[in-house]
Amino acid sequence: MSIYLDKNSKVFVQGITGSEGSYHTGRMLAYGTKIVGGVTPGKGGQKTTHGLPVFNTVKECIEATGATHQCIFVPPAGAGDALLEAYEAGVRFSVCITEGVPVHDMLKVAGTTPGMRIIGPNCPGLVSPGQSLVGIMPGHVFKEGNVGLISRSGTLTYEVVDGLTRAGLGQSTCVGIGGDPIIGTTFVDCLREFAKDPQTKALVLCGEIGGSDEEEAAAFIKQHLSHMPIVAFIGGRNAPPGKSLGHAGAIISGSFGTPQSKVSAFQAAGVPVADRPSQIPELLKERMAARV
Amino acid sequence: MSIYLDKNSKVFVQGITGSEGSYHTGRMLAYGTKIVGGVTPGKGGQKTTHGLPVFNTVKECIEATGATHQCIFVPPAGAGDALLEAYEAGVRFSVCITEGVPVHDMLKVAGTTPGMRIIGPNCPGLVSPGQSLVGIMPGHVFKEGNVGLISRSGTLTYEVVDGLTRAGLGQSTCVGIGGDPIIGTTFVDCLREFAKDPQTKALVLCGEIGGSDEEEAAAFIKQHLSHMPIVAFIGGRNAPPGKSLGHAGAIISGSFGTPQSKVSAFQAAGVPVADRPSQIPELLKERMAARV
Amino acid sequence: MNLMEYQGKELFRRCGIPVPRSQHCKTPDDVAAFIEKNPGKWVVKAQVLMGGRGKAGKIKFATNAQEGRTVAREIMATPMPPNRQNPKGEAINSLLVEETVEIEKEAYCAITVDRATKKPSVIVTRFGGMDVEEVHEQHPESFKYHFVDTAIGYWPFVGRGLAFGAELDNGYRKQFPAIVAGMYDLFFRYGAKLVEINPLVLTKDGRVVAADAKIEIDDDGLFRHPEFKEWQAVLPLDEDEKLASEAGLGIRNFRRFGGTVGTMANGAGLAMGTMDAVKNAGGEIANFLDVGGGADAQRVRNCYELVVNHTAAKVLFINIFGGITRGDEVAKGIVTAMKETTSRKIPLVIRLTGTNEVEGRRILAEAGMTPVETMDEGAKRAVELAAGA
Amino acid sequence: MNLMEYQGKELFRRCGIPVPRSQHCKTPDDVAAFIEKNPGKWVVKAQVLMGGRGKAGKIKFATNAQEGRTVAREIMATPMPPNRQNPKGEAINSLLVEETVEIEKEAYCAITVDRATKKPSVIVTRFGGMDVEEVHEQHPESFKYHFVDTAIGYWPFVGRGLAFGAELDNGYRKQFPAIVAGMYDLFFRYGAKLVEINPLVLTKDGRVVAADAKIEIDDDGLFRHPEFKEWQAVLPLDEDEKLASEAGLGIRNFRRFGGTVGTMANGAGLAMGTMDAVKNAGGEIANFLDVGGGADAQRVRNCYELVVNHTAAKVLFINIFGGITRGDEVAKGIVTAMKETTSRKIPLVIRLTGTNEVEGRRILAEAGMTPVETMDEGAKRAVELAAGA
Repeated sequence: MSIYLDKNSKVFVQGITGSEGSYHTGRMLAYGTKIVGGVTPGKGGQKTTHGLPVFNTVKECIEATGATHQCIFVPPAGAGDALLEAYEAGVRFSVCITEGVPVHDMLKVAGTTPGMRIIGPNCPGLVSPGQSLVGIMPGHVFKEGNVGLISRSGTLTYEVVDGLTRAGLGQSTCVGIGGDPIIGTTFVDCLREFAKDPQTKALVLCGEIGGSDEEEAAAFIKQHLSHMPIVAFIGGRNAPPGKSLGHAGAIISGSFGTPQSKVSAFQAAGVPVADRPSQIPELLKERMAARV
Repeated sequence: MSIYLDKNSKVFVQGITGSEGSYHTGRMLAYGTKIVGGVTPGKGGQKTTHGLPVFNTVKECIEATGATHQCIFVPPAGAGDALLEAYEAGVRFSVCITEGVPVHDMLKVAGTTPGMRIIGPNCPGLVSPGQSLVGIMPGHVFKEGNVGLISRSGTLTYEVVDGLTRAGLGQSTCVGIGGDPIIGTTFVDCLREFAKDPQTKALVLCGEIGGSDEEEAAAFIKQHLSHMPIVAFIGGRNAPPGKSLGHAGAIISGSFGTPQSKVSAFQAAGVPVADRPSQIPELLKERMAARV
Repeated sequence: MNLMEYQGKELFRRCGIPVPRSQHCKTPDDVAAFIEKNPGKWVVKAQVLMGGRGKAGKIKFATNAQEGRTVAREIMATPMPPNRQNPKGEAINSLLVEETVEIEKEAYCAITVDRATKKPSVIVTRFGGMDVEEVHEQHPESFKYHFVDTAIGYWPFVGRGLAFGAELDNGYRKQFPAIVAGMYDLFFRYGAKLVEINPLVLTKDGRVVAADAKIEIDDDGLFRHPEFKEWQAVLPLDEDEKLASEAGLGIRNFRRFGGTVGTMANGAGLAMGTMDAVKNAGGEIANFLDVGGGADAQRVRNCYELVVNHTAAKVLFINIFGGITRGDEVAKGIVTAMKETTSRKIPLVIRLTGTNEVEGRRILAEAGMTPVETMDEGAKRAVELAAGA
Repeated sequence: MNLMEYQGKELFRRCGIPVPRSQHCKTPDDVAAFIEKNPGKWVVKAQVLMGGRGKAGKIKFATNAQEGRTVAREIMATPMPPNRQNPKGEAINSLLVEETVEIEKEAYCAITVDRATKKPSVIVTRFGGMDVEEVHEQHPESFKYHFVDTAIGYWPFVGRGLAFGAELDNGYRKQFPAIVAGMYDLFFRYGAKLVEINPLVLTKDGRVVAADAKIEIDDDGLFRHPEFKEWQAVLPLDEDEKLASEAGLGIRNFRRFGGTVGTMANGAGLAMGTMDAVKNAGGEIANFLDVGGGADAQRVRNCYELVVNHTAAKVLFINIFGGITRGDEVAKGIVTAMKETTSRKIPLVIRLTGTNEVEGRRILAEAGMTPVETMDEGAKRAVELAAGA
């Protein structure tokens, strides 16, 4: 097993004839992902360079192909529209790669798509190694195994996975949830799934400064996953202080999202926090050994 | 039993200190309705002339009183707001008496309050005779019994009920659903409830020209309620042709809502259509006798 | 409240819906002066609420100032021809002078309120430029609908899906979603019950423009739009609407039918039922009149005088079943109105029941009026009186 | 994009949020001329993005033209005092001359994006007119929140409930829901991430007005608002933002720290991780630099020159883990950039892996560059080179 995605998941690509969409469709196919078609309005009836059917609308696409999983490569102005088109057509799993989606589009989408699992936006997608890859991650760094991974960062995720794989720690599913202010899937959402997945025996969480997702994840772990070996990492502990996002936001979240508050939260949940990505494999092995 | 409303339903009134709200609260109390309080922003902490507590917000009101049923007497501009305030506070049954609510407010309300039963707007409310009356209906014309009644009209409903009562036909619940373009509860919604109500042994439907609610009700009856004695009446068969509501609306509904299309639909469902309100009791008695 | 074409197109402009360049003119001289300054091919269109302008010869072309003045005079010379709802036709008080567009294709698009789904409905067909009822008879399968989820609102995929589904010419595709977005914006921003573009023209040079505009604003939402007051003032009312308005009633609360039995009731449903009862009793109806909720003396007097002075009624059947309306107040209203009115007297048949009926009947009795018991009885009595009078 | 007070208040006006009468002025003479024509009690406020204007003496009062000119000169004479983020302070290029209001009460109201609930959050406290962080420390219980369901949108009951909940003075109650409606309208219409009024003043004559305006617009939504271009042009960028912008990067993609190890990586997460690695290896970071997704030769060259010419870097650690970024393209970019740049040369430490890494490494090898294997190794080498250089 794995979460969200397995070898039978039928995937379609929105924006399949664009340069990024087309390129990454090829790479996903090469990985073994079951891509069954794509959508580009106005190019319905054509075939992609990979020989996949192109449709004008999501509705036509899923009716013809039976696809259930969507991957979005459309420009920022169209990403919210693509998500809602898919939602109204009945799609309930969507990965939005697009960077720069207006936050208000995501506010609207998040508030009006109950029951839809959205990964991202501004994320690298997810991989269930050996089964399926949806997104833009470099497939060759992954290896099938028992470690689940959740990460807010894109490129840093690859770094961490690379380290796990080199250390012989394969993965069940790796989810890049994205770093935008409003994302469809949080740490806790993923933790709930991993908690139900028999393949997953250990977890790695890659957080970042800002927001309070890590604190919430730590609280969830403390309550529901204290039996599982888990290691965390917080990126950006030497990051520049950005321009203030406004006092109001910080006050609301009840947290200024400092690295320290996140580290403390994880430690309080019994989760060690690695100082650098390269420490993660050994820390995880220690935890796994301790439980056996 | 009865539908929607019984002697235990705890009711609060929004706009309770306004002249209409206050007057009809008194009449409802006199009927025996369990009114437990009301809302008028800015008058929280006061008591009404009937000695009921007044609150600033719906949330405070239902927390303090345990009320579950709402009755709205606020001006048209505030009716949508009152419905949504109640919805967010957790109220799931609301009767909106207000006439002249902008149709766009109701479009928004109808689309965003899943699970809430709204009667109206622009309706006289409902009565479960002998138990509870919510709205502006004249209580003395009703009598407890086994006939369920659904009506799009206000004053015409009283006419029909008066006739039933004089003929010895008491009622289980009488619902005035209102005649606005967008209403919370349709004939079919009520039929579904009556179908489940053991007290209700017969039904009267008072329709009007326009729209296609009656046609849908007839189709529902044909499929689910063919065992029940039912009589219909269509008001306005000599009504003036109003200014056109636009071709588009008529085309969509698939029906111009003529009296004839409604009469035919009911007849096709085996439901006799009375020529005038005064015929309803005898027609209903005939149907009831035929089934026994 | 229905808007005229030039008003509708003004709202289109505000909402980003492309329309041909145009000028609203009140006189033939204005038309001539405008064309003088703006040479080109222009179309001059009567600004009226009634349909069928083309067939009535109220849309004409002009290529120079003199021609513009001539066609404008021709158009304004006679009112729109009468129909059942407008037995006197409709006077033409202004014109829209509009750039002519080279038509490649004509489509139809509307947004309206769908009662059954309780949602705004977007309707498209590739057959535009003709009467939509005709299209519906000839090409019913050409209509495509989308019921918009008001929680989600309008997003471009809706327009895109409709353009594909209705098989609009490919030239429409890119501009269509934004045009529907503008229509939806207008629909909500101004509280419209109908926003209709017929035809939505694809021009030979690849633009998509709204060549006509039909908009109905929800009267109940007008209080949020004081900016419409000015337009409201210039909109033509038919005779019945004018009379209703002068009597302080809603413009839809009164309508005449030419018979001899006047009616007056509280609530549209009962008012219609009262007419049905008169018909059933063999009488000819003089009018429909819904006196509304709070029927005080002034209101009752106005309604009485409206019927007496403006219909052929020989008797007035007043039918009140009190709910929100209180019987005692109506009774007081009737008594005072009959005392104060300076119009001629016709016999009243009064039926008064419902809320506070006992007190109401007492007040009437003290004034020497005896109400009847039921609606049917009242209708019968009224018909007899009308026949005997 | 943060707006200045006068810009924010212009949006307030468009959205129906009451603000005091005011005039935006660019010179002391403009101030004097305006007060000359409009006698009264005026307050003159520096228009800057930095906070703390009052404490810095950049808000002054004037009751006649001469006084207006004098205080305007005083305010504009020196920039805002520097702080950590703005080490040079901020120049004062314009002023807002505003009607003084008689303050009865001051409250605080804001709408912002709440990450946890994924909803717009309306925040109110009855303690306005002071630093909101201070209020949060002293009166944390005074804050009341409402998370708006975006499907339902803002309705007056939200504002009403907050006014009662936050125990705003009774004078606020009637006007408050409409003011929050205006803020919510602004929030969505212009794609704001923050709309803040502090203080929201209840005046002695019973009006409620926004005495200040703080608005942050979502940069990702700016493409929908070409009308902001003009304002964007006059907004001050700090030095780092200016440099990033000139190099064709997003204004948040570059920041300097004064150390000797330059960094450049693809993706903010990896860029932060790269800095962490340098720190862990005992080095001092020269800069943060996220090269972004598509790193072509021109982009790489710009980034290289940005680090070489504007930081104290003695070495540049380039750390690329390809995903959407393709290793071969970055490699080509690095080779071409180093060939073409006219700036001085500093040693590069390159780590290149991920998508198309084999091809990328080949390209680097052909140009005589040998990439390191891991991030830690690269950081170590870079720190050594910086120390040895």
